[in-house]
Amino acid sequence: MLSQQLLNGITLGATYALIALGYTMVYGIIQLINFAHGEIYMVGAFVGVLMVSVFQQGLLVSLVAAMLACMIMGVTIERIAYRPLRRSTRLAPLISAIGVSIFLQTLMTKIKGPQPVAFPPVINDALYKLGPVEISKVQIIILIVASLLMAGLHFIVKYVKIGKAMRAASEDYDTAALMGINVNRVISFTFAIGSALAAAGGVLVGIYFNSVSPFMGVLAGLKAFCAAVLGGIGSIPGAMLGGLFLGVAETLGVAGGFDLYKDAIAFTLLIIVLLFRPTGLLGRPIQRKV
Amino acid sequence: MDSIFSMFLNDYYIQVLTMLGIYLIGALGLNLITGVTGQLSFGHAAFLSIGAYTSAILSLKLHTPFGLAILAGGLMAGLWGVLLGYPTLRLTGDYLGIATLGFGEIVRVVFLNMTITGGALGLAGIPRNTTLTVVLLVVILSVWAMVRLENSRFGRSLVAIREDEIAAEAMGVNITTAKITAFAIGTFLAGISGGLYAHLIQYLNPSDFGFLKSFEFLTFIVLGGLGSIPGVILGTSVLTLAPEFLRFISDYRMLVYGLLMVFMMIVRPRGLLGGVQLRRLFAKKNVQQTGTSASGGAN
Amino acid sequence: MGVKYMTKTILELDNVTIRFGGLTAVDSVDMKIEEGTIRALIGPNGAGKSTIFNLITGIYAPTAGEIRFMGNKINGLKPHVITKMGIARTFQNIRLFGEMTVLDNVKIGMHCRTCTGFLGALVRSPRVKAEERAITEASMEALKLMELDHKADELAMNLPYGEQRRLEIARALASRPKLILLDEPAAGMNPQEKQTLMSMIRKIQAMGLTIFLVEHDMKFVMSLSDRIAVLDYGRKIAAGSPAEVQRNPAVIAAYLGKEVV
Amino acid sequence: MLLEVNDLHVSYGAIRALKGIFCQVGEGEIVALIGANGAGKTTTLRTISGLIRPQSGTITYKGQPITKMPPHQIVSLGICQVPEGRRVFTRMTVLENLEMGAYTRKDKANVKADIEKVFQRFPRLAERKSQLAGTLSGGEQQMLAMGRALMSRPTVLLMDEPSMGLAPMLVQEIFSIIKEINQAGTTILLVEQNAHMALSIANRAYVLETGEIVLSGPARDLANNPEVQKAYLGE
Amino acid sequence: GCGGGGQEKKAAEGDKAAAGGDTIKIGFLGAKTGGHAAYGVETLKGMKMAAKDINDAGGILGKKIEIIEEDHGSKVSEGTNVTQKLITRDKVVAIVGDPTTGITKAAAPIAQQNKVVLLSAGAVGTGVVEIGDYIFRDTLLDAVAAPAVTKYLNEKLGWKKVAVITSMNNDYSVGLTKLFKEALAANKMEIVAEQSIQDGDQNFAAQVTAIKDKNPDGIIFTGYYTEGGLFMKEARKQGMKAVMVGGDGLLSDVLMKMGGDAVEGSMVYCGFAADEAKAGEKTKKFIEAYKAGNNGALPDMFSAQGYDAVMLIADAIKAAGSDNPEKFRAELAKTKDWIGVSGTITFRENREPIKSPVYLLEVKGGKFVVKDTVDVK
Ligand SMILES: Nc1ncnc2c1ncn2[C@@H]1O[C@H](COP(=O)(O)OP(=O)(O)OP(=O)(O)O)[C@@H](O)[C@H]1O
Ligand SMILES: Nc1ncnc2c1ncn2[C@@H]1O[C@H](COP(=O)(O)OP(=O)(O)OP(=O)(O)O)[C@@H](O)[C@H]1O
Ligand SMILES: [Mg+2]
Ligand SMILES: [Mg+2]
Repeated sequence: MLSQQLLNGITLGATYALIALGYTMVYGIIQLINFAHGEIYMVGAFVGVLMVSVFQQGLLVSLVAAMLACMIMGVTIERIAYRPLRRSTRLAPLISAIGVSIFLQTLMTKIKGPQPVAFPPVINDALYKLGPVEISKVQIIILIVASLLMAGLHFIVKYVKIGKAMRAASEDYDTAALMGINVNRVISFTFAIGSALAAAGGVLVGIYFNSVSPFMGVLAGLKAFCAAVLGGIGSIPGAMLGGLFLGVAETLGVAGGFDLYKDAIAFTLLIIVLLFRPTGLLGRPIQRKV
Repeated sequence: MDSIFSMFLNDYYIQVLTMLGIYLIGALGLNLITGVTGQLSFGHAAFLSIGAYTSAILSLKLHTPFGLAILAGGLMAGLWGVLLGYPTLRLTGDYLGIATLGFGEIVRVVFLNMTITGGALGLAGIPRNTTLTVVLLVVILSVWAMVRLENSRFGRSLVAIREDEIAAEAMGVNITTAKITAFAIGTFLAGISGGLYAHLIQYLNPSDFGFLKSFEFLTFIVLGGLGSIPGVILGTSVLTLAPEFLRFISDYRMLVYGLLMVFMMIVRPRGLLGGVQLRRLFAKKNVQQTGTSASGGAN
Repeated sequence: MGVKYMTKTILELDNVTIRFGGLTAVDSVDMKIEEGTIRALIGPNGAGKSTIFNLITGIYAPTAGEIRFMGNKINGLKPHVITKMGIARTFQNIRLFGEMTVLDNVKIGMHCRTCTGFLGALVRSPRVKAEERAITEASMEALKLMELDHKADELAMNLPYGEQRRLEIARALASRPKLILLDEPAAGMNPQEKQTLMSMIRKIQAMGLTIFLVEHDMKFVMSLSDRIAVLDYGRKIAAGSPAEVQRNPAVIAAYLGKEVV
Repeated sequence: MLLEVNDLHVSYGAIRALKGIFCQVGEGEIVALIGANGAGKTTTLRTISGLIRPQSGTITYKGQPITKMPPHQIVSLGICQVPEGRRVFTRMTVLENLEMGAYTRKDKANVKADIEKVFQRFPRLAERKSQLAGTLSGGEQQMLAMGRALMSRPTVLLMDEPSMGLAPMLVQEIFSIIKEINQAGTTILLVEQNAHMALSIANRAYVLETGEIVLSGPARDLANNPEVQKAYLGE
Repeated sequence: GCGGGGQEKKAAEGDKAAAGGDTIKIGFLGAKTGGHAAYGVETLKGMKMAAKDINDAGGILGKKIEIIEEDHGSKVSEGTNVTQKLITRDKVVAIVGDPTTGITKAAAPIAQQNKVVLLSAGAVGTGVVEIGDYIFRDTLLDAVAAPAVTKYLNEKLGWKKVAVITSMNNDYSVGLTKLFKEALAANKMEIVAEQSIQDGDQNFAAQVTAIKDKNPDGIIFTGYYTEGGLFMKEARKQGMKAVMVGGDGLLSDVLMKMGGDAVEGSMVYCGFAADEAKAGEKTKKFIEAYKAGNNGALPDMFSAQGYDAVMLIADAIKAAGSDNPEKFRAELAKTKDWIGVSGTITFRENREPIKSPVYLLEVKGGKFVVKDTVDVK
């Protein structure tokens, strides 16, 4: 059932891609490995649960609410924990991000308890037959929402001025400012978008796996980071491709009977890809001009 | 020696200090790779685990003497450091980071599935040979070695690579050899650290050496001050002791710990002792020394 | 020094070409540099001068042609090997080891002339100590030559621009090269500093080194060089003594704009 | 006065780079700032652009204080800078770099025309339109930095060593461009090592030494000042 | 040689504490943060409830119980630090924890060396009590549960022929299958079909086809919930009627999510389930108290076993008339048919617990409900 596995892989990959997109955007601009990104995704999932269970909202409202809440959170985190470190060594904000991550994870454990919470039913899941494959409603929704969000993002970055400003700021804050770019705003904007995407990913994954926990962000963040690097740092189509690649590789690895080595397979592939394309799948090769 | 320690310190402090020492050895190794040479490694825990399992298995299965087992663990980790380093060190920056991270996860999964390592059940019953005295000796030896390296022709070439690879190469530094040597030494220390860990905790489980552990080591050296040996010592101490000192706030411990990391980083963006090198602490003295010896030579 | 009169070729470019995608940055360039001379390479911006330096030092490999240093083919070799053979350089965009001291920067230059590995560093035998002392002394000497010895303990990144340029030269000298390539050494310096630099370069020549130099300051180039080659769009359009080149109409049209006095 | 700098003090940590700078730039003027390496010329320009926060002192533009304004707002007032060391966006193409220069402009049609104008001025750039700026030669990057600044149609243009690394013919070209845009109404504050050229086109000039203004006056007078000749003109 | 002196000193300190203190300190070793926090937090809740109950009733030996709680953040190294701290600084007489096998194995040698009782309220892996005579646990072991459940299937449900499904790449499944096979043989039940799967498989058509014709009375499935759910789905699709039985590897809502209607009637055993209807007096009280303190949430296995752990220790202290671990350890080891909230506990000679009853849960209307409890002797 290769096509079925492929579909499962793509669905998984689409959620990786959503998280990876936020990762790669932030990463592309301030070269920060935003360790707290996974935690934002986790919080997004919890906001989704809250909206559905306490406020009795439907999927769309919950999704938007989670995205908004995480936008605010992402921007705030950047203000407090990363902005003061913008001009220090690259690894400094990484450590601060790890601190934020520990903080958020512990805070969530305090608030919601450490147990996983089931995602309350928002859609009645049905299975559809599509030729040789079965696709569930959740899968369809994930694929649609993810594609829409990615298309929207692509549009912003490619055709809207702020997209170009992002690239300029990613190279040189000062010179970008000398072009009249409000660098702080660009960075806040990036965090807002990135966090919103992560929140969307959180809600969708929560629905897909029917489980939300304070610790769900750790591995997801890691996978997203890998997907972002695999695709090529800062490359938005790269993050999508990287996410899909990782999702499919994992699923097919399992399908091929290498279940125990699932993670190892994904990472081995990743290393092999990097050895052949040292700047990721869609990363521009480094130019050695001196 | 250990009995002298236990006269002044209770077992809890001894345990905590021993653990600190073990982490310090690993952190010094990572500092050489990442802090001094500038090569990002997110897979340091893997080398700890290689050292830990190697030495533990030698102790358990072959009853290898303690010192020998530890050394073998270090060498095995160093060997894998070279094997990994050879193909991946041509990657730069985060791409190298990811490759090492991937390696770390692969190692973990492999240990999880090997029979000799006990798989997911872990490896128990390792003799408790690691004492504070042993660890202290190794720490002193490592610090001494690192200070010597830092102030040598070899150490300088590593820093040069960190600062500007192209210029270093143009000045005649064989960057591949230098990087691999740094990797070998750094991972060797990780292996030693892992071996001591195994013989202290007496139980090994692959899940204890995941990527979070690797990032923990990175935190030690960045917060202390990349490339600074006093910084590594301070950073590792603060971060391993803080969770213990913070026990009095009980339930808010990890919340505070997380905030503390953010706060310390914001206050000292280059790390607690960023840019401080042992040699520079004594810089004045040194300059005078070279001055006198130079003039002595001229006479 | 008698060296000047021996017309031995130290560096030879034979039909060297490099392409980047569709762009031919250096196009079939031939050149011969005699030992002990000062040779300048001039030409409009983007003519391929820095690229030629990158080719000689092994940062790029030529698409075609051959580069020989003291009779040995060097294209295809790694940069550090080429440095060890005796070619050192400075960079147009300064590339110092910013967080290292001035002295340590120069010591790195000595890297290829010394041999202590990490084991030696640990053991620190008398031989190693002697070597380290020799490194320090030689490095201080190079700094003195470039008049930077009083800044030995400062971090390289804290130096003003002009001093950074001189430090690059000191660092290159420390590798005991036979040939030194200087890429716009006078850029960003004021006239007085340029004067000082000129005399320093003459001193270096007097030590028996060959100097190959790219520079846009014509006064600097004309008064310093023995011979000049002119590049335009990757091709050598002229070569000769400063006087000849200055009068060459092609050079005036492509580069000088008007005759320089 | 269009731009006024009053008693400006700037430090980098312990290093005091500016120790009370006073200078003025009148509308339509070309003002040159000359001085040795490390005198503080770049620091002055960066402080005016808002990239560095001064310890004390004020900067006013058209009488309005801009000392505490963020750089992008200062740019939108019409004060633009050609930064030292080129600082092109290396991972963007030549064309994209020029577009970034016009970031604050809304008139798309005119932007296109201005890009063409830059290409006419620097044909070399036109040839390398879609090359990544990072792979340009040093001089080509300098041209690009210059072209990029022109794209913003500034009221005041701050230029930090625009002739560095340029071939002699282009140096002349650059100075004639500076004159030309000045005549078209742009006020210019020029920092140059090439004091000779700078003084020849400037109306007025200031001489900076270790963070202080030591001399100022009409450019011609300074060019004839023996001290200046000895120190900065190499005569 | 050096270590010996330290140990003697410790024992002396322990005595002093035991004699002098006016509270009896019991340490909690577990995670309140990090990946294992779910287990630790619940264990601690149970422990605190037990301490409260004891203290409200006047304490033991005239002393109050005090729970010293420490968090190790789910890290092994911190786990050993915590163990040392509890023993050396807090001078606890016993430690309850860790809920996971891994950290228990790292902590147990320290407790053993210092002669402090360590009772894990969650570790189920092998090689725990073997560490030494101060090490105990009060969990339901598969070695106890599998035979009991098999017997129940045979006697109460009349199963004679079963199919056994094992996930070959899962240690737990392979081990459990072995236990079930022994029990099946002991009950003279017939294995009519045996099939293997892999964790992560999603397509079980072949395996189901292979067992369908053998018409088993039921399916013994030793793997995890995901595969279990999918497997049953395939079984129903092919028209099989037999229900599935398995261990607590199947115990997750994901089972229903994956299996839907196909897992209705499936049975899962576990060490404790909050079932007010069938619970004994003590358990009922515990559930009530827990609900009152936790907004109506039901206690899980960890809180019940944490509660029992403290109670077991308290009773041993009472029986020994001393809170010196060297003395009450022996009493603890003698525990027999002790009634706790999670069931009846007997320690075998090797201190491995025999717990009764085994809770047999059944999927009904998409939820786990207690079907029956199976007593173990
Ligand atoms: N890696 C590369 N990729 C593409 N083009 C390149 C690359 N390196 C150099 N070039 C092009 O090759 C030409 C020669 O560049 P080079 O740096 O050698 O010029 P130069 O003569 O040193 O000029 P300048 O005096 O301005 O420094 C330039 O047009 C440049 O754009
Ligand atoms: N980022 C910095 N950190 C510390 N000191 C600095 C920094 N930038 C400049 N300085 C110091 O401030 C002083 C003024 O520097 P500035 O760059 O303004 O000089 P300049 O006149 O532009 O010189 P140049 O002609 O070399 O460009 C110098 O002493 C310099 O070393
Ligand atoms: Mg050049
Ligand atoms: Mg300057």
